[in-house]
Amino acid sequence: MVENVARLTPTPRMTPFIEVSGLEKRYDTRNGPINAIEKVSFSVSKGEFISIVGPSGCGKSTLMKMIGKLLQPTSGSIRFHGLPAGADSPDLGMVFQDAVLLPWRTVFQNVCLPIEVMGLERAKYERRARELIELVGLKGFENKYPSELSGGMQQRTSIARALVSDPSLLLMDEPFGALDALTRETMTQELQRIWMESKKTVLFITHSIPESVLLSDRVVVMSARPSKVQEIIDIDLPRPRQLTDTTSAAFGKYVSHIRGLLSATTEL
Amino acid sequence: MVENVARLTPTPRMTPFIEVSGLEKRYDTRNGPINAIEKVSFSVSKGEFISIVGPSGCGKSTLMKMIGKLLQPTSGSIRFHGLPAGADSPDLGMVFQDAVLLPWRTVFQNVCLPIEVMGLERAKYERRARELIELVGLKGFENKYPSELSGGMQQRTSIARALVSDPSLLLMDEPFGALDALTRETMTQELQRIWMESKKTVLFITHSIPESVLLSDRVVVMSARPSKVQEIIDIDLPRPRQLTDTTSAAFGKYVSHIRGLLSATTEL
Amino acid sequence: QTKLTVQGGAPVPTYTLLGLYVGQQLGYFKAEGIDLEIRNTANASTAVQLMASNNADIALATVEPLLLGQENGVKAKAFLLNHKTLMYNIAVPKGSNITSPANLKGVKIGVSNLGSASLTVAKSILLSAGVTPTADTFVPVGVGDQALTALRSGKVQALAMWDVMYAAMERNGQQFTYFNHPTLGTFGNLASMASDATIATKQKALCGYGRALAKSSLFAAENPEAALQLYWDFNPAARVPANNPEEIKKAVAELKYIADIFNVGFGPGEKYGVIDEEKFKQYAELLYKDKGTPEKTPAVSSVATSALTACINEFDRAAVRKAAKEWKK
Amino acid sequence: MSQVISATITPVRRLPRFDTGSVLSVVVAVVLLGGWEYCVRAGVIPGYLLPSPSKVVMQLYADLMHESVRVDIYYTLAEILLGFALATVLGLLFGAAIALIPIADKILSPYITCLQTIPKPAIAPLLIIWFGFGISSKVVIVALIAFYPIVVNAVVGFRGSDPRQILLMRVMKASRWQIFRMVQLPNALPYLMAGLQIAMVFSVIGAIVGEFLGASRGLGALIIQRQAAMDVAGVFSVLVVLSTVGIVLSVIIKALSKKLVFWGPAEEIRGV
Amino acid sequence: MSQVISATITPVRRLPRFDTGSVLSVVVAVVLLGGWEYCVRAGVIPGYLLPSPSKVVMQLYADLMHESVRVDIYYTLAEILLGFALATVLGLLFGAAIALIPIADKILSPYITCLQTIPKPAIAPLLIIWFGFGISSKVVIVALIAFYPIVVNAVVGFRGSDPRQILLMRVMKASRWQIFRMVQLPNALPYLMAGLQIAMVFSVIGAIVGEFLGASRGLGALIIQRQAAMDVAGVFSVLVVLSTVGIVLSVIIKALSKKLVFWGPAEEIRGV
Ligand SMILES: Nc1ncnc2c1ncn2[C@@H]1O[C@H](COP(=O)(O)OP(=O)(O)OP(=O)(O)O)[C@@H](O)[C@H]1O
Ligand SMILES: Nc1ncnc2c1ncn2[C@@H]1O[C@H](COP(=O)(O)OP(=O)(O)OP(=O)(O)O)[C@@H](O)[C@H]1O
Ligand SMILES: [Mg+2]
Ligand SMILES: [Mg+2]
Repeated sequence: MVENVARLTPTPRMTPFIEVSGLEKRYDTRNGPINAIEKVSFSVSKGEFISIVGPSGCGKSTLMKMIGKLLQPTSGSIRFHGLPAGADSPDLGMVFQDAVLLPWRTVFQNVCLPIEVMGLERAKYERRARELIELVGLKGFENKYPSELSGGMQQRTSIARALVSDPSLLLMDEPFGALDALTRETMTQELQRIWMESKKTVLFITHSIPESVLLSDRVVVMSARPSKVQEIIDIDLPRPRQLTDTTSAAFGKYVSHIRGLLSATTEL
Repeated sequence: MVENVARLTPTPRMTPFIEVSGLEKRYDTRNGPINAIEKVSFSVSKGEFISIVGPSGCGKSTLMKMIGKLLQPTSGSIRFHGLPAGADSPDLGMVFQDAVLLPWRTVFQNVCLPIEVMGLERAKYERRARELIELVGLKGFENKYPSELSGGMQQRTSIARALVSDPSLLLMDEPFGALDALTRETMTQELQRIWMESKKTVLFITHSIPESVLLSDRVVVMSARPSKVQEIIDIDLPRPRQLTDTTSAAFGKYVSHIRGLLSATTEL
Repeated sequence: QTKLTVQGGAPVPTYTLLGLYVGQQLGYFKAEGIDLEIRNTANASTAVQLMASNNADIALATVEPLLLGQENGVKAKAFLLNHKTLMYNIAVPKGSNITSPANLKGVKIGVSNLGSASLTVAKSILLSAGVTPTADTFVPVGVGDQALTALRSGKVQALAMWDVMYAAMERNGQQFTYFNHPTLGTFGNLASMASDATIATKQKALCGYGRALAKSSLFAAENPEAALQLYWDFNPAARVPANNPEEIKKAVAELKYIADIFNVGFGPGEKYGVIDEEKFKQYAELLYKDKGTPEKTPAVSSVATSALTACINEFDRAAVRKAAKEWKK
Repeated sequence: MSQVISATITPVRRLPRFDTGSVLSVVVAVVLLGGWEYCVRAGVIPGYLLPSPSKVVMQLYADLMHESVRVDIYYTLAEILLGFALATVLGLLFGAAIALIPIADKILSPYITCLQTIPKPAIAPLLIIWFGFGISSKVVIVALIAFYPIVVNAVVGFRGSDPRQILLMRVMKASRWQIFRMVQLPNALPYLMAGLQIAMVFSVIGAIVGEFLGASRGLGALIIQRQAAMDVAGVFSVLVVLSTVGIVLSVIIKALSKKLVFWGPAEEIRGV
Repeated sequence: MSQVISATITPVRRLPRFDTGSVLSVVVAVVLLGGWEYCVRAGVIPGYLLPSPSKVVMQLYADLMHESVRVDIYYTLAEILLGFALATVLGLLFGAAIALIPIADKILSPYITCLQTIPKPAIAPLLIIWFGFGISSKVVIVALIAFYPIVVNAVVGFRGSDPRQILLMRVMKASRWQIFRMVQLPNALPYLMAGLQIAMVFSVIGAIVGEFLGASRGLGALIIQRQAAMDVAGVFSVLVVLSTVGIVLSVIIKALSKKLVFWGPAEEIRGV
């Protein structure tokens, strides 16, 4: 299929899957409006892995919510192409910036929420849920409630939940923000594996520039609020990428280019 | 004063300010207890900057809450030495893992909360509040409510709040977790400056190993749950430390040593 | 068996409906071919409303709502007066220095509420004694112990209530001197009423109802102790406080007082339940005058009928007296 | 095979003139009243049971023109407001005590429930002896009835704060009172306002119950008088006044609630 | 100049035998009852106003031995429970409608307030004609009174969900009903349970009010009869029964609430 090719030859210029054009978002607050997003246009091909980086408060979460149809743009449009007739938007998995777990459900029940809501086949998807819980390192915590979890454990639960329904579009808002170095490495590698195996389209917000380079076909760099797209960088590195690749010169060049765009000098 | 010397010669073996000994914490949950902390002992000198790193869910937040007297240990003790008679614990500033803002207060009002609660001198500390809001990059957002802020902006508000009362003990639980590279660099540098200027004792939880090395006198590395102290590493690097120092060989040695302890191979 | 529902004008079973309970227990209604259902409701107005709208066949209540409801289209008539006297009068504690209605000038009089017809009657008593009531003459004090409290605490010096209420207070040791209405004092304002439609279609049943009620009233007058037992059998809740001899003695005294009120028209040559049209007219005039619309006073013929008096009296009084005498538990 | 989310800024706000909600409300009201009028006129329901709306309106007009009825309205309104105020103060005090002092919960809760379940008419003599025949006994009855919803909601509200916010306050060594005032009180506001709304409406009933026990003034006394006189239109006219009082007062509470709980979550969703 | 936070595991749990709260409760009760008994015996309060507790207890014992009183208790209890159940169902339905359908709010709210402010005795004939004389009209009156607290709390509760949780559901393209059932209903539970607790206690009053409008059975009827007979001890005996019913029912609701809202925030703080 075309998507498989996309993975080997990054940034294919096919008919776009998601087309964001002239998107603007203004929030009306008690004391005046906030222009979160000034004018943003870009497009995403089917099966692409796109990272979004940008300063805190530049509108990344806002953009993702609009793509997930959770928020109405002030102007501009978001188009989905190539969807089967009748579907109102692609099937979606989303990791919010904060975990957003239902406190009356255990870890397992939270992960299984999409199965219940979407009416998926129980036996098959519950097996998948257990696998994912193990993958995110929460084996043994299936029956704990969110208030009994650490911050990172909550975030991992929400990652498992986003993946359980095997969605074709995955929106992830700083999914690995609260994870330690080792867990983060593992999760990054697993995400890459899952993406490569299942032809998902992924939009991935992160503050870690190496992470964005490691995972993405393209990195969208946004400028400070009211934000625009500053640059879109094709990451022309072979797949699958290993953690050891991060020390390569080519990798370093991408990282320092993006870092420069964000005026950062190091990676803490 | 002794503390100033401490900054130039790291890990001074003076009479400890905080002494954690044989600390254990077991949470009782609906389905059985969770042993969060097995046995932790270490001590902190006055004016020291200590980082705590460890895998997600190993009990870092739990430890910090116990030191902040917000949680009762199951066994073991936490002693504070050298406090003025009558004081029940040192004056404290705390950044929680999640921002914990009061939704009915604006950014400014949230930052000023400790001033009100502690009955500090209005004029002086409100000026300080405004300075801190500017420092964390929230100028112009003073009158916004928490629900009108991005995730990173909420976290920055809570950092300003922890600093406003100029506390002598600062407990920070992943304060920079939701910040982009540039903001994170700035905040790190500012925190170092504030610490050096004001002789605070700082306990700092982070998932970023370079960050812990850059900031700390000592780094406490915790093992996975039920956790113990795996190793305490003296960071013997001159102060003040610059971002450019992170590229030095000495710095790199510390980073990869800690990384090795946590079995991580890279820093994403 | 004809089904008849009678709507009492009190929220719970009370002595006011004594005749119904006694007749029910003795099978008098059954003997007339009547399957009687006794219901309670908050007050006389509601009872009349339910009866007039044919949600009950008979209302056994005071006649004021019947008279005043004519304006609103109530089409019903009293066909049987159950009471010996006008139940409303003024009472002062025995030994009070108020010895005649003329002494009531400036006295505060407790009424159950300002809507009670006892107020209208009391006003009329005062006026006929030459006392003009003022705005604060009548004080709403509720009923029962609440009213007694008001009297004993000196909040009011007299009460304008009704017989059953006084009986309860007397039982509790309060003795009264009563001032009756000079002209209407002997008008029994508790009546059995039915809608015009019911009167037209169920005449036979109404006659039977009247006869049974007459027989029970006579029975109660002849043997109050038996009536009390029958009432307790019907309504065990009423017996509860009376589980010691002292209480029982008081209860018998109270019932004697009540039974006497219903002992109307059983003298030689008298007829039970006769409707005195002249008094009826005067009472209606009194009410409408007090309301401020005397011109709307309904004609007696539209609120009362004597058509059933004859058939109601067709029973053997001696047999009832004999049964009362010989009654055994 | 393609679908769009888009929007353009619409500078002109939709005029409220054709607000469907309001229009529908009016339609429903007209249909209800019309049906009622018809039923009465056609004799489906006799006039002495249910007066026709037109008759009620005429009576209402006459009543409002009548000095004495206006005094009754003020009188009852005074009872409602004073009793409600008393209930609010006591309800908040007891609610806070029960929520925050574990021993107070154990000791007070049964008495409060007990007090609440006692039908006021049953203890009318005591109430009258203690509080007199005038307005004060009615105010007490209103307060007794309105108290409970406030206490219950206050207890749940005060207890329902986010524990992290309380930890935050403890870090600053906040006093018990500061924690209460700065965290628990604002957090409890949605509950408190709901409690006040329930209490407000029950205050209206409470005032009438109080007057039923014996009053020479007020709408409750008026109802009894008119009911005894079989003046159904008169009774309904008073009911309309009462309902209007209740609706107006509860709308005020609702508006106040919206103003006070301005940070509520509902807004964000609405924008979505 | 040094201070310690420490703890050791205490394997033996403190026995509840010397629970200060319970002991204090009993002490308070004894003092109250003793004082009351003294006041009555010493003639501070006349016996025809307030019977002495000992007399009430004796009467209570006699009552409970009495078949007919036990039937009255069952009768009133049935009214309370049926009316409460009806109010719960209707309250949740209307609450959900008002909270979730903006038009329903506008159209229904005024009628609900209006219904609530009408004193039931004023429309007694209509209630009786529509719902009959038996238990059903009492059940309706209980439901009418208990309905309001449930609706108000349900509306606030259903509206109060974390908007992020609703966004989460929308991501999964959850239906309106799924969002309601899986997010809004559990979130509203603390409100609903508070509403039910208020409603439960008002149900007790409601049953008595209903019986006051006309009943030959039930505790309300018994109160009126005894009041008319000026049997104060008898009245108080019924009040004790009523209060006990109220307290037991509200304790049940509280326990249920604790069980249902198990994830509540209160627990975490207690551990602190
Ligand atoms: N609900 C809201 N109401 C008003 N303003 C909002 C709201 N949500 C976000 N904003 C504003 O929109 C801007 C962008 O917010 P957004 O959350 O999209 O930023 P972000 O890029 O995700 O930042 P971060 O990296 O800190 O999470 C911010 O300035 C914020 O103040
Ligand atoms: N309130 C609680 N009740 C029960 N268990 C808890 C509670 N809080 C934390 N735990 C458990 O204690 C352990 C340590 O949690 P803690 O939050 O201290 O971890 P952490 O090191 O801060 O992790 P992270 O880096 O993910 O924030 C976890 O296994 C967690 O499940
Ligand atoms: Mg964000
Ligand atoms: Mg943590």
